[in-house]
Amino acid sequence: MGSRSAEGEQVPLTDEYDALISTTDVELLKRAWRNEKAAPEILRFESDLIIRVREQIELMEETVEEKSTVGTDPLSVSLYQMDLDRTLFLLRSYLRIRIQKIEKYMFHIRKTEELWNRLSKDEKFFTERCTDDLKKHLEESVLSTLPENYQSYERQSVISEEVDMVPEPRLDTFVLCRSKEYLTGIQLEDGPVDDRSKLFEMEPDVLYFICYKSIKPLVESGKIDLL
Amino acid sequence: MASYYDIDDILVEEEIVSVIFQKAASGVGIDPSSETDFIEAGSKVELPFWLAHELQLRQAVSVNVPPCFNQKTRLEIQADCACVDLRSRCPYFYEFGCKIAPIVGDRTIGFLLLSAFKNRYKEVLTKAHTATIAVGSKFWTILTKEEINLYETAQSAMASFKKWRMGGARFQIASILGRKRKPTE
Amino acid sequence: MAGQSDHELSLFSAEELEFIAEDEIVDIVPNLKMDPLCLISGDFGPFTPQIVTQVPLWLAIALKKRGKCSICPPQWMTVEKLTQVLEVERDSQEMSEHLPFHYVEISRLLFDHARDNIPDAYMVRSLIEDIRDVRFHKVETDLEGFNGRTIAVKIKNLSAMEVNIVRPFIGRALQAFYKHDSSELIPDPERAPDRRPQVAHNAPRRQLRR
Amino acid sequence: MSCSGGCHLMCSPVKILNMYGRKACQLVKEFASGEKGQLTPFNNDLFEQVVSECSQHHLELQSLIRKMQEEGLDVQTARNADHYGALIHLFSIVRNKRCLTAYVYNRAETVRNLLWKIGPVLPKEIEEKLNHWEEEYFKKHSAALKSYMSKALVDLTVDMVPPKDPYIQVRVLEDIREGIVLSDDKNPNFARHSMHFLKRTDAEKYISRGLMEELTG
Repeated sequence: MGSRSAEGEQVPLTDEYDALISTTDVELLKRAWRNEKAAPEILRFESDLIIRVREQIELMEETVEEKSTVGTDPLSVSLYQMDLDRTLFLLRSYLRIRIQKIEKYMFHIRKTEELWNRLSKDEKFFTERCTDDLKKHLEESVLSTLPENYQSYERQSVISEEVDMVPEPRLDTFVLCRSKEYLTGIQLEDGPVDDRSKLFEMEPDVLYFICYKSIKPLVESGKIDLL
Repeated sequence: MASYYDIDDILVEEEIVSVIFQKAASGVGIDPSSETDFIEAGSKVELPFWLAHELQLRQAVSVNVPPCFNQKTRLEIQADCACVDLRSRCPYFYEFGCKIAPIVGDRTIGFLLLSAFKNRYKEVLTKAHTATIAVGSKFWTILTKEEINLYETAQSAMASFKKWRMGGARFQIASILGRKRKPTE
Repeated sequence: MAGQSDHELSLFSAEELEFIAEDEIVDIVPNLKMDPLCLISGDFGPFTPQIVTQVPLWLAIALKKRGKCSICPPQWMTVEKLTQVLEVERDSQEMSEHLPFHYVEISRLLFDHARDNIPDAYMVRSLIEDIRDVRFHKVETDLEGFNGRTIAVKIKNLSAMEVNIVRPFIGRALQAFYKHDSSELIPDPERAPDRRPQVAHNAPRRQLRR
Repeated sequence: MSCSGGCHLMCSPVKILNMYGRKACQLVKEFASGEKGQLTPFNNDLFEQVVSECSQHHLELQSLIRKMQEEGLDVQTARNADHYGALIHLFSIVRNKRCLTAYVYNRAETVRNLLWKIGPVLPKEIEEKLNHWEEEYFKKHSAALKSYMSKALVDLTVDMVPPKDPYIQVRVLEDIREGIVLSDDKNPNFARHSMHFLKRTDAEKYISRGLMEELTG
């Protein structure tokens, strides 16, 4: 899908470097959170980032603990606490959205290698348990009461040639997105015929409503942010 | 089928269509008034879309264009699109149209859906953002399911913005408990 | 639409947008002395009475609530500036680019917590509401202009809250347009066949055998 | 594909074959008519009727096939009236299955969401709307989520709304005697109408269960 290029719009290296060092992990987490929230499918788990954020949270928890016992002024303790709370919220919300997506599309995620590989170890374990539980629930409440050829939770009947009962996220959902740089040559191959042949351009910092599947690779590569 | 469990998708397929049986079928219970359980080839039969569709795929029936997409309805839609009562014609007008078009092989249905939607959604939008429509209003009675969804989507986004602007408690009782659990005074 | 994606999962609440806006940086004038704060979100301070310093909005509000600073309203939040913006908004069909992306959230936060730091607060507030109304009308007019053949819609200069209000509607409407496009409904014979492989005659066989 | 035999149209009366799948559709409609996120009691009666309809279709399907076999036909290739009759029964079972599973599946989704909205302990008026299997499922799913959270070392059932101040003021709406767990190990007396400053994340659960309300301003 979508050949991506940003030729001719080279950002000077120094700016990029500046941007890199001035971006805190919380900013990165906020970005991951927004992308995850806006994307219809589950995205790659940001494992390194989450490890770093957890370390910072732990460190801050210790700092708050320490400061409140040594009698630092309550004002700054509560400011540290608020900063901690904000980061914790982002972490919780990020993990929660992922868990809720897993709940919604567990069978699909479980059987799709590409998606399965995006999960963290804990999420994989959760997904396995969830699918077993829901499968069992469906079997006990309905499937076992049906005639023999219709008892699968994946296929409507034994004549189904493929898995045809598993709900999937709709990748033709329209999402709101923004690019940091000038992007050209985005191919809208799934669009209506009139648009399909056209290459689409995105101006930096302008918002677009666009069909998720047209920009999926650009979201995955971090060129486009969802919001 | 990605939408296998989708409630609306299931209900769309319950729409009745009229078909002509190209093959005979035996051992099936037709309407109670009928004394036979045999459908002869050439019979005109009304059945739900889900069944018509499967039989059509196996060349057992041919499907007629449903009345909600016939010439008469089209003319009415062209004449005064925004006021046509689509709901009584088919509450799932658009979704049903999408499903029936490939079956009856009629490309013009797509254009009909598109132009109907284009003309009607403006009305929905304006109404959703300006006024609350009274429950009994005529406006409600002519909208299809999707149009009502669209209206409610726009309304609830606006309502939650207004609620935020007013301020107040950020934490609230779960809506599923909402009505029941009032403190017993 | 049947099979429409679940909206609850992919929506931002107004409170979440406010949360994002609380990271915007503002100037404050502290009236206390306090060591620098080394926070996860960055280092701020030191805080010295009467010396302007820059902090995120949430921090400014926390200090303000406890009477420890006054907040300098952003430059765009003056009667003069906003009067100009309102004129521009009224004169043009386009959205002006003079207001920050989070102007709705920022102004509400400042009115709630730092009203006494905003000169002519009443005027400023009503100007902002007028601007918001004018802009929202334009958004609606724009939305009415969708023609159904769009796969991407460019949104210029719409603020975070404004776009969030219309997002569910636009998303749904665009998806409907996309679906109803006739070319999608009936595949061209020349193009790839229907992706649903229906083996009309083979399918029932296995079943009927038993 | 348009109708070729126009003359048939004229002479044959319209027949109706819409009873199949009717009850199953009622079941789905019942779910659809409920408010989103709310549960109605599991309609066991209707559910069982649809299940037995499936068995009935299956019997009729098998008897049609037997008939074909008795007539010495090759069931695989024969395309007689019995074949098409059998097909109709088959699709009816498949349709009924879709409605039955959709009813259970969508209810299961609502049941899972209870966990996010009111936590692992269900009030009686909700619990009595679940059937036996749903109660079991709710317990198992709660356990799965709990196990994930304890491994991930983070409680995902709090902070549903972005944080402001660490403490909020609440009023107790109903006497709370048991199971009070606060993060600071204090053990206040939550008598009805009493007011407290609580840690936001502690208060959140009580508020969503309707036991406290947040006071503002």
